Amino acid sequence: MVEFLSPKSKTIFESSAFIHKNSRHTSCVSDHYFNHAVEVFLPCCDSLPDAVQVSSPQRQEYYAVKRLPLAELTNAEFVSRFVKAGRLYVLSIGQHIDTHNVAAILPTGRLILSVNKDTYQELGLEGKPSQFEKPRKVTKYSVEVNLVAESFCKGKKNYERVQWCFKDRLDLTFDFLLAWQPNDPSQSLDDLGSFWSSKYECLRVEQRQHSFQMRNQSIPVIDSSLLLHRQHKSNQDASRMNGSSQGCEETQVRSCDAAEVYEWLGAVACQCDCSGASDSFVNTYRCPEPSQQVSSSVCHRWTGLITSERILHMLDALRSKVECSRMPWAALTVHGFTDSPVSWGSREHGFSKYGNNLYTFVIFPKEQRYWLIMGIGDHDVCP
Amino acid sequence: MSQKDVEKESFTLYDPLPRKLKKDKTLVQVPKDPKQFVTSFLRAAAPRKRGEQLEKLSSRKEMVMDAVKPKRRTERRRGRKKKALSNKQKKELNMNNIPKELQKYEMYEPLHQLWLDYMRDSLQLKNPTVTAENLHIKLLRCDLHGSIMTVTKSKCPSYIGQCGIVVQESRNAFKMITKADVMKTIPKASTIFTMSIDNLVVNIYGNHLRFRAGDRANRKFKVKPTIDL
Amino acid sequence: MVRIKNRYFLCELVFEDAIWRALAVNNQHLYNAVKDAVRQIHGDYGAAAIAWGLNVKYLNPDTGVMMIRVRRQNQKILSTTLPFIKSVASFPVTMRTLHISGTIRSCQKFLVKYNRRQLVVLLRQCRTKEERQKVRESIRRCTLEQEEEEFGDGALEDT
Amino acid sequence: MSGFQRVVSKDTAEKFYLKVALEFENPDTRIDSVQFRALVSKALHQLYGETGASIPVDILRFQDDTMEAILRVSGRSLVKVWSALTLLGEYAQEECAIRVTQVSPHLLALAVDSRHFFQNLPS
Repeated sequence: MVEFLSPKSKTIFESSAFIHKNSRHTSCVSDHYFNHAVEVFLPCCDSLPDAVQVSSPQRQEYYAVKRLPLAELTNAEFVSRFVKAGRLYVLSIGQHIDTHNVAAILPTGRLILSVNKDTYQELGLEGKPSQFEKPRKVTKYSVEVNLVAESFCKGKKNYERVQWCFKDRLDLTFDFLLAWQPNDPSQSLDDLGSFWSSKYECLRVEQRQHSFQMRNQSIPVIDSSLLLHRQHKSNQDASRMNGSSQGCEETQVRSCDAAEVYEWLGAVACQCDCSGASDSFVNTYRCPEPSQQVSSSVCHRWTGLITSERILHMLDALRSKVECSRMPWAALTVHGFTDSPVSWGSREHGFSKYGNNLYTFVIFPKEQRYWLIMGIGDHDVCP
Repeated sequence: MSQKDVEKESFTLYDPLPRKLKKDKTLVQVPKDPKQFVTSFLRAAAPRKRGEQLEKLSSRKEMVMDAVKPKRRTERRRGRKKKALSNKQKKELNMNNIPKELQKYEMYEPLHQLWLDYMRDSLQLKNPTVTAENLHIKLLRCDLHGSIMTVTKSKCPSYIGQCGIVVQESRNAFKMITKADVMKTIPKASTIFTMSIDNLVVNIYGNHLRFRAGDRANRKFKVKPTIDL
Repeated sequence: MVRIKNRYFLCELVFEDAIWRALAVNNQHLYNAVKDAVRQIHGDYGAAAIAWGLNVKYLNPDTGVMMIRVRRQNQKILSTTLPFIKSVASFPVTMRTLHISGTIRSCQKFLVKYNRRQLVVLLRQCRTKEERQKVRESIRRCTLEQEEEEFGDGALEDT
Repeated sequence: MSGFQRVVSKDTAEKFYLKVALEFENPDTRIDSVQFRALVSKALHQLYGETGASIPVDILRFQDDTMEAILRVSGRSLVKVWSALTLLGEYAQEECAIRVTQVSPHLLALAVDSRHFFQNLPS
C-alpha cells in the first residue's frame, strides 16, 4: 500500500463553567484580536432574539484603506492620536502569510510584521526567525515594534530608525483594515477615516451578514458533563470492572461527543447535507446519535473585521439568553483571519496548508457550563 | 651475511698490484714524509728567482684545488635595504589602525574626489564604445579605497544603511568612515554594498569579492552559483 | 555507504492446467504481467514508482519458480499486487510468493532448501516403482552433496 | 460536576475536509452530485488504481449551479485525494479541472474564507 504523511492538526477541547473562578473564556475571547466572522447557532428559535441582535457587531463599522504605506502607521502623530488613545486593530489584507509580507497592529500597541527573507534582509529592522522554520533554512521572519514604548517618539533613535526603514529603505504598502475603539467617548471612528481621506482611498465598510433558518432538523443531544467519549470510554471500562455495566450503557446513549458536535456544527455552518445513509454512494454523513427533532433553528453570521470587545459583549448576551429560554444549548463560533500574523495574544500564527484559528463556545443553560473548542493549525501555538 | 664474509668479498674486489708494476721506477713513489717531499720538489721545480720565497711557499697551508664558489650571500646582504616588517609585526605596532584623531570624514572627502577622478578616467563612462561587459571587468579590477559605500542588503539588519568612505579594504571586510566620524568595519560576507559614480550605480555582492584589494587586481574570478546571501 | 537497496521476491507460478506451460513463458511476459497488474491495483503512481528497478532476474521453466527484483521502498507495492496477477502471456496463472529477501544469495539458499523439501513431497506422490526409484536416487544425490559440503574441500578431492 | 477539563488532540486529524470547485472547459457543462462522486472515484482510480478507488470519500455538499463541493476524507488519505483531484484533467471526454480552494481538519473553518473575502471590496 502507498502511504503518505498527512498534516497534523491541533484541536483543544475544554469543559468549564462561566462562573468557575479559573474560567478562561474572557482571556480566550479578548486575546484573539483579529476576528473575521462570528456565527451564532440557536436551536429552537424562529428568528434571532433581539438581545443578541443588539449586541451583535452589526453596527460596528471598520475602515479599509488601500495602498497605505507602513510609515504612515508608525508616524508619531498617528500613534499619539489613535494607537495610544484607544484600542486600535489594524490588519493587512490581500497578502498571504505563507508567501508574502503581512503586517498588523495589535490593540496593545505592537506592530507585528511577518516578512519573508528578502524583505527582512533589506528592511533593516531587527527581528526573530519564525519559530516554525527549520534552523538555517529560515525564509520567514517576524519583526516586532512597540509603538507605545517610551523610546518611540520623535527625536529618539528607535523612532527615527523605524521611520527611515519604512520610508527610505523599503516602501512597504499594504491594503489595511482598521477598527478603533477610542477610550474617549467623544471621539469616534470617523476621526480615523478623516485622518487620511485626503491622501489615501478610505472606505467605510459595514459588517456583512448572512442568515438562514432550518426547519424540522435533527440536532444532537449534548450532556455538558461528558466532553469526550475517549475519556468516557475509559470510565466505562472502570465501571464495567465494578460490574455496573447497565449504567454505562445508559450514558453511552445519553449524549454526543464534543468532537462529533464540533463536526456537526461545521456541517450546519457549511449547509451540508446531514441525511446521508450509511450505504450511500455520495454521502454517508449524518447527524450524530442520539439526536432530537427541532422544529426550527437559526444560524446567523457576521463577516468583516470584528473587535474582541464586541464578541465578549455578544457572549454575555447569549449566556443570559440561553439561561432564560428553553434552548437545550447554543453555539457561538468565531473565525480568525487566515493571514493574521498572530493568533492568540502575540503568539505567532502560520499557514501550513490551512492556517485556521477559530474557536467555538457551546453554551448550556445548566450551571452556566460551556464547552470551548479551539481549532488551530499545525503552525500555531496552543493558547 | 656475516662480518667475515664482507671482508672476504672486499679482498677479492681489489687485487694487489702485479709485481711488474711495483718494480717500475717511473712511477712516483709516495714518500714517507710528504712535507719533505714537497720542499725538495719545489726546490727542484721552481724558478731560481723564487728561491727566496720558497720558505714562505712551503709554510703555507694546504689548499683544496677545487673551484670554490665565491660567497655571494655576504655581498647581497650588503646591497639590501633594511628588512620590511611582517604582517604580524605591523599588527603589533598598530600600523593597520587609523588613530582616532584621524578618523574624520572631512579628511577623506578629498580622497573620495580623487577616487571619482580615477574611476572616471579608468571607466570612461562618456565614451560610447564602453559596453557593460568591459565595465564589469574594469570594476572588478579597480581600487575601492575612497569610494562612498552604502550597505543595502545584509543578513544582519544592523548593518543595513551604514554609509561611509572606504579607507581600508581587507580580505573579509571594508573599513569605512561614516559621516559621524566613526570608523565602521563591515564584513563582506552576506552583505550587498552600493556605490555610485556619477550616474552609474553599482551593486557589489560582498560574498563574491572576498579577496584582498591587491589580489583582486589580477585574479581570475570564478562564477559563484548563487547571489543569495 | 550509499547503496541502492533491493528486495528479491521468489515466486512460484502455479498454472491451472499443466506445468509445461512454463516453457512458453519468458521474462518479458512476466515483466509485463507484473507491470500491468501494478497499474491496475496502484494506478499511475504505483506503476511509475515501481518501474525504476523492476526486473525479472530468474525464471526456471521446469519448476515455474521465478525471482523478481524491486527497489526496497516499493516492496509493499509489489507484495500487494502479486496475488492479483491472474494471467501471464494469456495463460491463467496464480502467483505464490515463496520468499522475500534482500540478496540473490539468500534467495538461492532458500530455493535449494525448498526444492529438497519438494522432493520428499514428490516421493509420497509416486505410484510406480520406477518413479519411486528415480526420486529416491535424486534425494540421495542431493543429501550426498550436503555431506560432501560438510566434509569440505578435502573430501571432494578424494572422491 | 463543576470541574475543569481540558483535552488537547495534537495527532493527525481523523478527518480532513476539502472545499473544491470543478471547472469544465465548456462552461455550460453541468453534472450532479452522483456524477461528481464518480468523477472523484475516477480521479483516484487513475492515479492510485483500485486501492485508491476504494478510499471512502463523502460529498457533504455539492452545489449544482457553481459546482462547488465539500469533501470529507480520512486524514490518512488526504494526500492521495488531494493529488488525485489536482491531476485530473478529463471527465466523460470533456476537459476539466478541479481547484482545491480550502483544506482544513475543522469543518467549521470552511464556512468562511478570509483570503477571498476582501478581494472584491466595494470601491
